[in-house]
Amino acid sequence: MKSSYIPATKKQQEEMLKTIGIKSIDELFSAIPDQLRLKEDLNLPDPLSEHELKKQTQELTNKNYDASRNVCFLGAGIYDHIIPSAVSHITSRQEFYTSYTPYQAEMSQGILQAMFEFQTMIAELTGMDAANASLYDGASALYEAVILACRYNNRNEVVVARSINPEYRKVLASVLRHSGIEIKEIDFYCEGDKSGTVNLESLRKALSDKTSAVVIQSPNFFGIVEDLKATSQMAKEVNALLIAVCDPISLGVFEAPGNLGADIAVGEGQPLGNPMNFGGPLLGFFAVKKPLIRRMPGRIVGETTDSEGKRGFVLTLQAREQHIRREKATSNICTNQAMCALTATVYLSLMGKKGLYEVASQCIDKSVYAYNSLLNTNSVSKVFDAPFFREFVVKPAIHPKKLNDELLKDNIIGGYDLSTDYPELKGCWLVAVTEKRDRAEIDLLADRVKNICQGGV
Amino acid sequence: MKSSYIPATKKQQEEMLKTIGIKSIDELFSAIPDQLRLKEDLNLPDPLSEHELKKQTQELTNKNYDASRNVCFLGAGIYDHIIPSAVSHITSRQEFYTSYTPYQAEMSQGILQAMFEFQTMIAELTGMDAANASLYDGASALYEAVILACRYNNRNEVVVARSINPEYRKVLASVLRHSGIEIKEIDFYCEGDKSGTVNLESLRKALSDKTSAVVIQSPNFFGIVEDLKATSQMAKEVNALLIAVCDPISLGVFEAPGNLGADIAVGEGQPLGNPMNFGGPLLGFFAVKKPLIRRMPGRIVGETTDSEGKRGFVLTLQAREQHIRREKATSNICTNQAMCALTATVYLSLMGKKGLYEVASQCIDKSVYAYNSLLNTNSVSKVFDAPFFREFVVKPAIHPKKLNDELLKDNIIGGYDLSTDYPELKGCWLVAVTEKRDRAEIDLLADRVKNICQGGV
Amino acid sequence: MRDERLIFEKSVEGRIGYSLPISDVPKVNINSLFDGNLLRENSPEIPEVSEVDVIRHYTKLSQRNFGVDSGFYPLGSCTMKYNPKINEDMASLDGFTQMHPLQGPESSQGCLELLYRMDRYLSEILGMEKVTLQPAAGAQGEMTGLMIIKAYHTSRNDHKRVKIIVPDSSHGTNPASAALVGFEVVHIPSDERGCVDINALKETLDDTVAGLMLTNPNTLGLFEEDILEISRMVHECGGLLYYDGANMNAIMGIARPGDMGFDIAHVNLHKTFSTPHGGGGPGSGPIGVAKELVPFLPVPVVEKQDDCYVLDYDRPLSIGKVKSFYGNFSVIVRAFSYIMTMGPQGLKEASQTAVLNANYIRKKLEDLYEIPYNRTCMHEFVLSAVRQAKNGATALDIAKSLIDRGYHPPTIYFPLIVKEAMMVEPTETESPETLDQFIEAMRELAKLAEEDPESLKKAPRKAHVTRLDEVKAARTPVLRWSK
Amino acid sequence: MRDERLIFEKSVEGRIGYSLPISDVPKVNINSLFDGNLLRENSPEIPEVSEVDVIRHYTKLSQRNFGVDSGFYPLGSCTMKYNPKINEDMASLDGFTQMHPLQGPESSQGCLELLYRMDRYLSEILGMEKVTLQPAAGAQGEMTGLMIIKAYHTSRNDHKRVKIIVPDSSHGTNPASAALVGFEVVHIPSDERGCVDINALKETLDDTVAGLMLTNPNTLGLFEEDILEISRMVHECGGLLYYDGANMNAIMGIARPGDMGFDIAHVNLHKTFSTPHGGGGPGSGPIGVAKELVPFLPVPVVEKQDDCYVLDYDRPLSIGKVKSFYGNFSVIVRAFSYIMTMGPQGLKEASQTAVLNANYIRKKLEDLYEIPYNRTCMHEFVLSAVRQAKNGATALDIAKSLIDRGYHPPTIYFPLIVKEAMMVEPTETESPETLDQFIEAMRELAKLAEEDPESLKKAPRKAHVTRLDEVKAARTPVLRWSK
Ligand SMILES: Cc1ncc(COP(=O)(O)O)c(C=O)c1O
Ligand SMILES: Cc1ncc(COP(=O)(O)O)c(C=O)c1O
Repeated sequence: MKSSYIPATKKQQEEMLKTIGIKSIDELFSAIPDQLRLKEDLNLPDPLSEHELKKQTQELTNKNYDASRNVCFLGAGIYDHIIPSAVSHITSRQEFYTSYTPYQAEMSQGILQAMFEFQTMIAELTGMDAANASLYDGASALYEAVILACRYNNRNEVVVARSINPEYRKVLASVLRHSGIEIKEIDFYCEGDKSGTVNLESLRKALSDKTSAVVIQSPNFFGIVEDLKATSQMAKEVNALLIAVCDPISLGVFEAPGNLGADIAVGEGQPLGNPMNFGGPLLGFFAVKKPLIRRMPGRIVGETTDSEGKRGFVLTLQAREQHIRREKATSNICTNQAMCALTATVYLSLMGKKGLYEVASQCIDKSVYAYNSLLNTNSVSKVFDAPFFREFVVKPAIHPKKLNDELLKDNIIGGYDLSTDYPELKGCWLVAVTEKRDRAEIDLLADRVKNICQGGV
Repeated sequence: MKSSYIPATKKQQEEMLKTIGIKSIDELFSAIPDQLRLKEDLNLPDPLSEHELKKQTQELTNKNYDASRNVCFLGAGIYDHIIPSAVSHITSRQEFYTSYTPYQAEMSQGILQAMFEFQTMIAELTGMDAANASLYDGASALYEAVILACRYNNRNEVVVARSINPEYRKVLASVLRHSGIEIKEIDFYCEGDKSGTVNLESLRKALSDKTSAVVIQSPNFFGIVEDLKATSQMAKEVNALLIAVCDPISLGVFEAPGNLGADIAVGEGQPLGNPMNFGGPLLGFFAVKKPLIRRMPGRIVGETTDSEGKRGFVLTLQAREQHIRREKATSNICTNQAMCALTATVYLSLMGKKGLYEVASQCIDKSVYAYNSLLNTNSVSKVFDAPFFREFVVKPAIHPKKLNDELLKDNIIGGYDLSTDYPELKGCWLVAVTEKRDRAEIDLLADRVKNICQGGV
Repeated sequence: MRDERLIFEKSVEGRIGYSLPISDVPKVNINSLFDGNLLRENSPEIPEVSEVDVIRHYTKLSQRNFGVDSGFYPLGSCTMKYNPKINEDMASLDGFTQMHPLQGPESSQGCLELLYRMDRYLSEILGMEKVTLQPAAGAQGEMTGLMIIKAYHTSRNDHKRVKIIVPDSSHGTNPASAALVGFEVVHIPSDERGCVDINALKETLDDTVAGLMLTNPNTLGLFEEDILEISRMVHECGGLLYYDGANMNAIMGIARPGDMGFDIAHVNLHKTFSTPHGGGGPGSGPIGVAKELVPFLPVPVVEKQDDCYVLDYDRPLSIGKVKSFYGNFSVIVRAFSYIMTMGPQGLKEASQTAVLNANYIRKKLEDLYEIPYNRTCMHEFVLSAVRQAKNGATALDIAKSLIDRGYHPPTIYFPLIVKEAMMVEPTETESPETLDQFIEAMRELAKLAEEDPESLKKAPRKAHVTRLDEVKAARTPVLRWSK
Repeated sequence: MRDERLIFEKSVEGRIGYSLPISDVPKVNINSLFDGNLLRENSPEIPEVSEVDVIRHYTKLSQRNFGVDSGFYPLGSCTMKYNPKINEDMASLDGFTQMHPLQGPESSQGCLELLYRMDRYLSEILGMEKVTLQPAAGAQGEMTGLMIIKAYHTSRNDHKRVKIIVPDSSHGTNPASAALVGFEVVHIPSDERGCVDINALKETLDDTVAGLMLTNPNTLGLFEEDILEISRMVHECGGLLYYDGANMNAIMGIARPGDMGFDIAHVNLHKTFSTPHGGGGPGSGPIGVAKELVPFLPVPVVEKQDDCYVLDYDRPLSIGKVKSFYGNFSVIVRAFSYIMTMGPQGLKEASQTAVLNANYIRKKLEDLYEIPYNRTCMHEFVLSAVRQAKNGATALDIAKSLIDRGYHPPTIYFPLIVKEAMMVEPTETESPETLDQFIEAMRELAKLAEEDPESLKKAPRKAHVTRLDEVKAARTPVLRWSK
């Protein structure tokens, strides 16, 4: 059957061929050496109709345990927050999602203004002077930040807390492998009231006049809020930049990194209204202090005026970008994550100042409640002492992997098994509790954990 | 908590009160006698947040057996057809669904043009000269048609085939009860090669110069195609009008009632891309031959020009309507089913001439296959002989109600139990098979019917 | 932007926009199965276009339309409030949309529970005993209510009651519905305060009166202060009171038709309960009735038996059915979501704010426009452009000029008892800033109407078309495209 | 229409637009739990608006944007084809959107199966051994491919290969990606036919060359006829060939990069496979590699073991990770749906039609515009407005004038080797009627450029803004709103 996506009819195509002056479509491909021309159809499944596709795809989704039918306590960088219904009613507007990079500003004022608003919100949240219009994800935002730092101060060592998201550390390591930039990792306190936070003594020792930047995450991967101020002071002492990896929801209650000495703030914007989507697309955000503005990677929208003096928005500072500067560009990024940024913008508009604070504080209330409930079962033990945001580490009596397998039977998606990334945290379990969870769900978790650990079912 | 749908803040409301010159909102209600003022809150559940509503509503839907998770062989006037994905992407456009009746034509050209297109499509399908922009459902379209006919020729008897949808007959009966219009019902042949069609001898006998209109449905409630031509000739002989109740999908293959002598064509437009929605909203369509145009009920869109001569569309012939003519209006309808009409318009545009034919012919192929498969099980027996469209009557070895209960356990929604409406068809089962069903589903049905009827499970 | 052809004018022979499974059952020869006369001779002129064509065409049409999401829509009597998005999501769940109405109660408990609960909630809000959700819109609710009135009197062998009284300010559907049910319609005038003229009513009342239809607040946006007196009078003479609920948005949680003495009341879910109006519909017009009228409700009635919901058809006094199945279910789902998210205080706050907003605009326009019944109004008020019309700019011209300023105009020329009427209903979902901007626009237009009335006559200029010729459309009707 | 304020400028203190459950757990005293220094001193200036405000604001913004659904969007190199709606529906299923990436394979078999099948399908389409879906866009695919090239040479202890060759017609991401991975970039010129200058290439090739990046058809829309010779040369000197798949829409089912000799190829799902571009993204840039490069692919790799899908992290030669998790999953779902509904013939038909459409426009414009390399093109072609520019109307002016006529302009000033370049890519989803209308507009503009070039300089006039001052924006950057 003819595809309903290709409007030209056979008859029309005949006429077009006539206009071009050839006899068959095949002639159009005569520049392709015959030996390269496929003689047979690609080996792909026969086409499905919409209805068949729907049925088959539903069969695929039925093999998944998703968070609409299961209660999710998994976080580790991607969070199951409440997403207001209005968000997708905006992002599904065709004029937005079927457009592309606003190269032609006059017919793209919608997305340009929205990106300008996004940049403003990110700058506000992080306390920075400017933000770009998105990068691929938190991990790529981080490598861009490190590259910026090293080019900026012409140094080639970065000091990275091991308490940042291991996924980011892995990406950083592979992308920088051949760049000549060296990564020094800093451990975290394992005991005491600062346990779970970056080891400041080790950090101080690692710093030198070769240090381009210090990378620290707060709340860190264990959910613990770091002392950015102390870190930034140490960085300043060796004239290194501070790169803060931050969580946008937490910035509803915690001080902005920009006010604590960070030079670059990056992070993952998924929690701002973007579904988890099995990990993609995500939303890298990137904000800097003034001196670094012209070195930012990615698209940036700026305000200007039209020929009649009316306010308007355009892509700006393009001289940084690859399509102009080629190998000297600040980054190679072209296609970015604009729709995810739009999502975040709409989400934040809906939540407002007050709603964002409410989400953040409910995350605290509910994670504290879950932490205490779990400890009360006597089936898990304490690991760290410092206060946390939305996420915490405990050590269950049985191995996290086994525990998660059992919990799944009760439609609970358990926490993250820290064994994989932190040998020193073998058997530890990272549990996330967002505002979306209610008491009954948390109580059920505690109850099931208790039963499973105590050998009951 | 304050509702996120009410923007005015407390402070703003204070200022507004000041402007009005009063102290409290309560004062605005002083015209309401004190004894009528509620002293307590309404006894309704406390408000839910979006997330809670979603959870609770999902719990409700989980108690339903819907046709996305069950295979539907139920029809009887409402059909489970394939709905192209693009349909809802259009009907969910806010500019359409948050608008209302296009009283102000200049800012409503979108819906007006779409309704003009709808009218054209209905007129094309039915072979009539004009159609209106929708009525509530097939049943209300029918009572409007009967009322029109009686007012038109000043007679007060209508002759109605019993083989029309019983739901329509019931509505017709109750609405006309006090109108002075008398309904004469005509039976159908129970035997022979015309079995299942209207009894033409009875029909002829019922006709007289009091007969305002003959009402016949084709395909009728049993899925059987009636001989409209013969009926219309009889009606003409006594100068009565012919009102044809028709199915829009079937008109892809069957002759248009307008070409067979019908004066009014009405029917249910749900099969044109509208979900079943537990029976509502539906889409009544209404089309007439020229002499009746100014007597039509409901909204009608007409073409005109603007002050610069450009084509445009307006609501027209409003002198028929209640807001102008009050008790002398052709109908009381005001709010109609515009979105369902838009849905049908988009559906038909997507299907096109060829797609509509394909749907209709697949309905025939698949219902014939199902009919034969069921008969082959020897667990059901033949009831009628005439060829059918999409739907047929058989008599299973066990009672339809019992059979349906068993089928549901295999996630099959069985056919309609005709016992309720037709004592003479006790134990008969009306089975619908649309283009959405595939061979495997039909085979499963036959297999299960066989097993259940033969006492197996 | 330039393209305004009809979808038919974009058709190209052989082009397709559908995607259907290839049939996997044997092909039937239709020509041999059916008599040739039954089969279609010429295909209907359904356009042949691609999915791309369809999406672009109707996307473009949507852009030529104005909804509440586009801006302020103070169309009086229609309650064009904001339609919360979560309600749309709930109504589009497969577990609702893919339900067949004849499945039987066993497999549709979720739907039935929702209908049952809506009956309970609406009964509470209206102060009625029981609600039927069957009517598809307000007008069908009226028809249903009037059928119940008829059935009630008939059941008492009271056959002389052939009249329904409606005020001259009433909506056209009231008399039209009464006529449809076979009643004689008697109009009574309004008094100088814009309310039912009690003396006129008294004179009309006798034993031929089946009932009175009233909307309260009435179409002038005024609360009928004598409502208790009115209902006493009507009841005393043996008639029933029907409440046209189009204006319920003024009084949710504040007063109830049942308490006022009404025996039957409809409510427009598409107005008061925030379900979208969809370019004209669908709506939903449930009616509630007082205890003695419950036996007459249409069948089926949803009942709760233990923990199960059932459909009760066995109701000998029932008027029967007025519509297929159980009403506009998916509209009811939206209204259900609305009630659930608003709660009792939320509904009350909605009405309070709607009334506040209307009075605010009224106050800010009373110096420039004539307001015939200028006192505290409820959720809407009617101003008159007589002053402006004298100078050459009618209510219609002002309306068309509002279009150029980005507003949907108010309802004009209704109610019929006010000359050059403009009926303004802001609803509670509009912000004070929006109200101020609208007020500003109306004040500007009043000024322009004085200084340059001609300029208003040329409006709209910024819409997709300039002023359309309605007379031409009606005189030589072109109601469909032809090849 | 008039309102173009920023959302911040609509903020009103105390107004809310959210709906959250009331917490049902004990409230924690944040101030006593956390050190005061850690807590926020001033709230961020997130706007305080209602749901109504948000919906209206962004609905209005959407109306000021132009997408493929709005009309023709021949933005060369970007393949702005129609995005089928069913793909959006599939991507928005809860069973996909609500999946957490770290759940583990047991509970995500549906996702993993889809990823695995996409690997297989794309491998077949590209003629490669295996595909990773991790890269988030074409540029990240390039980076990944270049990392693999580096890893490959390093694994062979071949450390002197520091150069990547790119043609001067290449896209900016090619050299930028090479630089990011630490390569030295060598540009080679195009020959008079617009193809790689074989002699120049020969001169550049030596044992310091790590690889060559090429897009084929190239950015002029021309197929590199000598591709087999080129790949032989590069391979002979020990380099690898990287295929920039941005232009795959020309050759699906017709020829395959793997067969041409490419060792690595990316494909832009957001171009060739019809996933929406979303105002700039997200995209997805999977890369396929030849057999000997499979060990270097990023981790994890999705493998099938019996009937189960697993994530293989145990790959010692892997370059590691380039992005969190497994790629832009929901974009991949859309591309999967596209492949499943198109099938092998459909994909081929898409490419054939895309090429036919481009040649049709080229033919119809060649008399009025200079076409530097005017021969049969593939899915796009580049014309030059030099003739018009001489008269005062540049490619930019023509582009802005197209806006007034309802078209998105072609890509302009790229590739850099063509002066006043306009790169036209119609794609297969445009009808011949649309092409004809666009051709008409372009011809009209050529005429206007001759007769009245000044009028083009004033364009656009019908957009929401007139021509915007980009210089001002860059000179004094205002990158955020401030109170
Ligand atoms: C006062 C009044 N009564 C009745 C109706 C009729 O309601 P519906 O349009 O839902 O049939 C309306 C609707 O416009 C109205 O405003
Ligand atoms: C030829 C070419 N190569 C590479 C790219 C980069 O792809 P992406 O934008 O997906 O990163 C593009 C995109 O515009 C392109 O056109």
